[in-house]
Amino acid sequence: MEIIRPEVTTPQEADLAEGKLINSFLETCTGQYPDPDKWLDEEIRRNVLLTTVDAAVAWARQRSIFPLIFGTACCAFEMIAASGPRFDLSRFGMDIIRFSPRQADVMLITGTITWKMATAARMIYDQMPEPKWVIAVGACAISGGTFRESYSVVPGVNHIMPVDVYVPGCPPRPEAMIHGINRLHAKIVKGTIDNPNLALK
Amino acid sequence: MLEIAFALLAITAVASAVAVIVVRDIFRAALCLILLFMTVAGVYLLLHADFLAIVQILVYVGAISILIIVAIMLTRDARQGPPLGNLKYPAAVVGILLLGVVVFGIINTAFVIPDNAPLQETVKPLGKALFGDSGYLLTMEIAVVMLLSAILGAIAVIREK
Amino acid sequence: MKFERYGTGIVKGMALTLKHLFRAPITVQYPDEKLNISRRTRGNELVWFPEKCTGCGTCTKACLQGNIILVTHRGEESKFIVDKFELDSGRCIFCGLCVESCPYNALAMGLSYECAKYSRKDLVLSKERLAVSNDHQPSAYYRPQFDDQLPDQSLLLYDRDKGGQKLKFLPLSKRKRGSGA
Amino acid sequence: MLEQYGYVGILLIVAILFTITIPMLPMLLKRIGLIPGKKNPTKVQSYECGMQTVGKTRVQYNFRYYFFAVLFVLLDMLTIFLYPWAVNVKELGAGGLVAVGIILSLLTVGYLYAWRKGALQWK
Amino acid sequence: MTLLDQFQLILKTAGWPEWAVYLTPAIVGILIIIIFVLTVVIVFIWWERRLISRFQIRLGPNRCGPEGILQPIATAVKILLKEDIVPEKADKLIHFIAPIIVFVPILLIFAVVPFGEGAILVDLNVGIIYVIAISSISVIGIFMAAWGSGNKYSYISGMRSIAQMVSYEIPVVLSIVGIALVTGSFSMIKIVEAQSIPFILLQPLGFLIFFLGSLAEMNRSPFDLLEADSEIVAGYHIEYSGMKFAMFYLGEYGVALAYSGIITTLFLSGWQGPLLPPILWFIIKVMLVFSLIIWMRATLPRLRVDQLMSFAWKFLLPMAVINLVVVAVEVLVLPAGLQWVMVILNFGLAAVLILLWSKLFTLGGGRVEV
Amino acid sequence: MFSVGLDQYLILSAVLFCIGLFGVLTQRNVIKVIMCLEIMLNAVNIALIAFSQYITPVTLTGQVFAIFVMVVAAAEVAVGIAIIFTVYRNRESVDIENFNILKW
Amino acid sequence: MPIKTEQFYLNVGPQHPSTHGVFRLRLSLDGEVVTDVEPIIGYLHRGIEKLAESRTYTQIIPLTDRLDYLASMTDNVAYCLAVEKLAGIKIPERAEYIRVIFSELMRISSHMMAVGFYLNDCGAFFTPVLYMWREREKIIDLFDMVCGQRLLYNYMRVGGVSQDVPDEFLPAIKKFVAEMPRYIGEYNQLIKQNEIFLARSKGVGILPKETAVNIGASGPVLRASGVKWDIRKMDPYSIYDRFDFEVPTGEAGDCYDRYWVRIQEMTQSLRIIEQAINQIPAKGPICSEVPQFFRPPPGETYGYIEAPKGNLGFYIVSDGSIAPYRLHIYPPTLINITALKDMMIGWKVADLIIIFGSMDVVLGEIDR
Ligand code: SF4
Ligand code: SF4
Ligand code: SF4
Repeated sequence: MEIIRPEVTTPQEADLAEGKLINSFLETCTGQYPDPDKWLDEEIRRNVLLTTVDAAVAWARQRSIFPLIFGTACCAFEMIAASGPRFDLSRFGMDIIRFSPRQADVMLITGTITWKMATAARMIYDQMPEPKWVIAVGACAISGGTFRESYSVVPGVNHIMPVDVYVPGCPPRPEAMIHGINRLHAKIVKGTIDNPNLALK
Repeated sequence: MLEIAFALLAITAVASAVAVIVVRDIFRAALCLILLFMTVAGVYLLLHADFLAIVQILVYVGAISILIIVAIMLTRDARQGPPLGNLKYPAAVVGILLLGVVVFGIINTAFVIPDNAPLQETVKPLGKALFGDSGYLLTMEIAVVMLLSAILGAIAVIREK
Repeated sequence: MKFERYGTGIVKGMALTLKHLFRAPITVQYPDEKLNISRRTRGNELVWFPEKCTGCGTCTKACLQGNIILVTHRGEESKFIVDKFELDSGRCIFCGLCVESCPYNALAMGLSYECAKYSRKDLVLSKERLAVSNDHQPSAYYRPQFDDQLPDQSLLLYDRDKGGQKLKFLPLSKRKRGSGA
Repeated sequence: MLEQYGYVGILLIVAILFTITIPMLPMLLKRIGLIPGKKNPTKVQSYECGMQTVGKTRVQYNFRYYFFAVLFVLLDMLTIFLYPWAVNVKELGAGGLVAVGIILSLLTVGYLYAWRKGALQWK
Repeated sequence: MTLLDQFQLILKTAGWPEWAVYLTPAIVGILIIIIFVLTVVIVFIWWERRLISRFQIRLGPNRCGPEGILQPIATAVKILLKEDIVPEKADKLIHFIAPIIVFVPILLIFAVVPFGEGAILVDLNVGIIYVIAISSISVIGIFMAAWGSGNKYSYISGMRSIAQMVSYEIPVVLSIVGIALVTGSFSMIKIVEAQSIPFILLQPLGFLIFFLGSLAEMNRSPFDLLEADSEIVAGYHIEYSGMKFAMFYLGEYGVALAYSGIITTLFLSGWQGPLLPPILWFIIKVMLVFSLIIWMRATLPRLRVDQLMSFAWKFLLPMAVINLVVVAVEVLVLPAGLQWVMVILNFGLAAVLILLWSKLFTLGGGRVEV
Repeated sequence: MFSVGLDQYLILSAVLFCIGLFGVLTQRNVIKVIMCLEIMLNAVNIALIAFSQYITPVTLTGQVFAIFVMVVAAAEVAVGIAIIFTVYRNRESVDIENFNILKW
Repeated sequence: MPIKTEQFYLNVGPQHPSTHGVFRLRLSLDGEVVTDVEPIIGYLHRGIEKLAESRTYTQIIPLTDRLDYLASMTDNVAYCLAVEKLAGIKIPERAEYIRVIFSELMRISSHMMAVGFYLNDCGAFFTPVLYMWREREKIIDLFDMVCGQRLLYNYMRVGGVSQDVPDEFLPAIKKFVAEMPRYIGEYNQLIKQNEIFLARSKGVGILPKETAVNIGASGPVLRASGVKWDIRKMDPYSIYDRFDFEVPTGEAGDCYDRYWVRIQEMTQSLRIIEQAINQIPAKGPICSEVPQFFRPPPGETYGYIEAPKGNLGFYIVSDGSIAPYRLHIYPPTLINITALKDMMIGWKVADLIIIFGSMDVVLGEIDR
């Protein structure tokens, strides 16, 4: 579903509009986005001519990821720990943390997404330029975790956006996060220049 | 070469000057004005006035246009300027008449043009002209005093009471 | 705000950062070097000992979100036979309450943390996946009996030994491992 | 001298060509389908922490430092006089120094006046 | 005699037509400059990321090529193939041309940076003023980006860009005049040749002022208000994606390179140095200056916009004026051979002035009654 | 191909001047009026420098004058905009109509 | 007369680098000056209080972890104390000491994050955070050693703690306590006298003493305003009366004081830990007998402690079943941020960020 935020001029109108939006969003997001895992078995049909180019591009995409840390709760701190001095995500070229979605490649959903936040999350996801990937980190992002029964929590971000890699844990260790990112690297490498985001195939 | 450069600069200058007047969005008009300033700097260069060209960019592009942008930001409903006033046609007539007279004058005057080679460096001679004994010192001081009074005046006028 | 310190504060700070420039980085190059994780790690998978489990179901009750799905039927001698023992590791918060509650020591926390998956389905761990095996080892969380089989945790506190030598982080394969229970 | 500025002109042209190609390139690549992505209404909304923008964006801005802007223009103008003097300082000698001294003292007067009037104090 | 002139001479003796004699060296020189700039910018990006990581006791990018040197290239390729978004609120034309306006002046600056002995595109008489003039165009570009994006954060950032420019240009200009007093010329080559003693020793105060001013010009910490991450997310380029963002990103390092080069030229005696070839000396000094900038970025918090302006207007400007007057008197009074006296005098002066002025001025600012 | 001489520069200057004049007379937004004034001053400067180049190439009289014109321009803009702010504060408008009556 | 300006609304948050999670502020700006602030919370409302009503007393402990996730151990302690008070359970001596040690370690780690991110908000490019993160990693290693998790520990149990500390724990923490003062000195050297930092934080965001008391602020925020109030001293719970420590206070109540109080509290916590290590009984039970599905007698109770962020309370109503009838959490940061509006109005956007940073909020606790 597309998040269309209407033009408003006063905060009151904005709040009303937000409430309406959240409710309609809640109603529309019932199904799950399917996990695009077919590519795992499929031999990717690479264009013969473009193979090396594909490889080079995939390498570049894999090696230079600007993450958008969508950190809402506890997991975000393990994410920061992963980019901290001890585990240092920047080794993978991920040290340019972008908070503007316009420049990011990977959205790292770290933390609980409530329905109130879901519209913002989806909007930011939409605002990211292609190719983009999503990593759901932590039980809350994957499935709602321990708050799944709660009335206000999204039962898994795959209800509101397609997810490429799931990193279980509550919170996952920084190593686990790096492992998840490496899995994403492995996925990106399989992409081709014109179809980088196998997720959306 | 020179001709092409001059033609390019002249056309850009005139076009951007017209654009300043025609473009409704005042910020874009200001940008056109900046373009005009830069082309004028280019014209100065063609006239071997390199120091003045740089000063032109420094003062007009770097300072005056900033001030104009500040003014645009500070004032409301200035974004989309109002249409041209009702003086449109008289003004056009006046403008064209004046243009005709001046151009006629220019073409019919035979300027005495000495054939000295243009100066290779203008900063030093300018300094000598301004500060030397030849006599612009007083003018310059007056200009500076004027600037000072402009500072004081501006401060006095805009001070929030 | 006066500049009473004439910039000496800034200089001091910069001296400190400069000092750090010449300190060794504390980074563990994770996929190549691995930290020895804590012996009591609550890793991201549970370890289930099929032969010890009686199918009593205490663990499912202890779990705060009903995360363990246990299906049993009665076999001979009215013993429970576990048909299905499933854990949704995408939901589990690895709190360890189930492990603590298991009266027969048939459940333990795992050591593994490299569990990222490409699809949600893969996160649901079946009985076979949970069962203890050579590369699916329990940690000593609430199971002190496994303590001795696990290597010492590498602590950042002891990052350097006396001689200033950087402590080696052993690759996982080279670590001392127990053979399981 | 014109040759020198000719070089600058050529550099300008090359630079403009070069910089225009950079944003044009992705457009081209997009045309031939190498860059994925299509427009959708959410994507083109402006980013404001994932929330909606309330009210106008390009509002009249309370530019509290317009005072500085005015001062800046005037002082910038004063410094113009310093350049021709600076390269001639030895030739002009004490006379030039006095002239510049007058400029600078006038500048100081204006500056001090501005300071006293609280113009440099940004509340 | 620059290398370019020599090249022209060679071509002329080879009997090339006149326009070719004029154009070929220019084009070759420009291409060399652009390639050099892009290469050094790539090295700069890598160097900054590695060095800042080391300041922060971590490792930094090291997976991409040997020691991660290919990292910027990977970034470039990736960004090239990234979707480009123009928000609907944007002024599309301005949004498009803003990065160009930012980037072109940065390339233009390199026309007068002497990379080595004679390795300069043009040795303008007004060299250093040209740099100041040209780089003020960049500010307009930044403002256009901020305005054109139609984003509120970038709008604030645009205003800050004006505030910065308004405050830092005059002190910078005055410190340059101080140099011209000694050298008697604005030409970059003459300035380098005049530095038997590097001007950083001769005019420590001038160096301080110019350095701080150029930090503001480069939007580097502690004056990186324009893209203050923690306040206005990404500042003026918040709505830029794809290659346009890359241009801002490159431009940021390009301007860092340009200003490092200019600081090297003005204050660190440019390419001069014993033993090593000039170009190497130049690169070493540029790297040193840039490392200093990174070091500051790794340590210092950022100033608030009004504090920044007060600092410029109340601290740097009076200092610059006093420095200027003192240098002028010294140049007039002291005979040319006594430069070492000037060094000592100026160091003493700098110390005294900083101590005194620190007591005198306050940054001001604070709460506004609303 | 035409040749570029003094006449051409002067004509360019005259054209710009007249455009500026037209703008000054017709614009209703004061800021734009100031912008048009700047165009006129620039046109004058072109003429001055052209004269300087062609008539007095050694003494640079025209260039010196051009500098003074710039000084005047800067002062004019500064004061002009200061006045605009003051009027704006009271009238909340930048329409030239409000500047006709100079009693506020 | 100033120029009247148009309303300029700006959303800061929920997805913003320095709102420490998903806090949202809607600002009205006049230029860069903040004229009105509207804090909007609820973007992380997870319904913990409601969920707690359907979980047993033991199962709530993992939930309390997720309140203030930067100081989850103290949340555990607060909850367990409340339940113990309700059921009248005595806890063994050794467990008390372990609790104290961990609470204070948690305080150090939490303050470290607070200070680090505060400095980050001031614009120091991650360096202070990363330096502090190094020490925090050391603390986390200790936690990891004992409870097997790095962030959310789930270690306390009603009646004690879940497992005894391993043998290597005590030497490790001794080493930590011994070397930590040096690092605190380094932080001070890094930033405390930095002119820019002082200019940014001194006199900014003043919370006057009266306001602080009136809104019911607590923790370092209150103490920075000059009120010597610390539950560990005023109403010693657990075994805090056995330790000798001071309660650092500030004077002006500005951002700098809040920073400085936190740094000093880290030193005091170290002192407490040192004493606790010396006094801790060598062996002994660590948990009193509490059944797994434990039913406290019907009744209600309120237990509160001095958490790193202030006065953290749990109000529990029991109806005698295995789950509480009602659980209410009194989060310190929610109370503290009620003063935000007063503190922020009139400052600039940049100040607002650091004022918010100096409050040290954790959204998990505010929104619950
Ligand atoms: S998965 Fe666990 S650690 Fe992560 S946000 Fe949810 S509760 Fe917090
Ligand atoms: S509690 Fe233990 S024995 Fe009982 S079902 Fe669970 S794992 Fe099996
Ligand atoms: S670890 Fe916790 S959440 Fe996971 S199954 Fe066991 S009790 Fe349930």
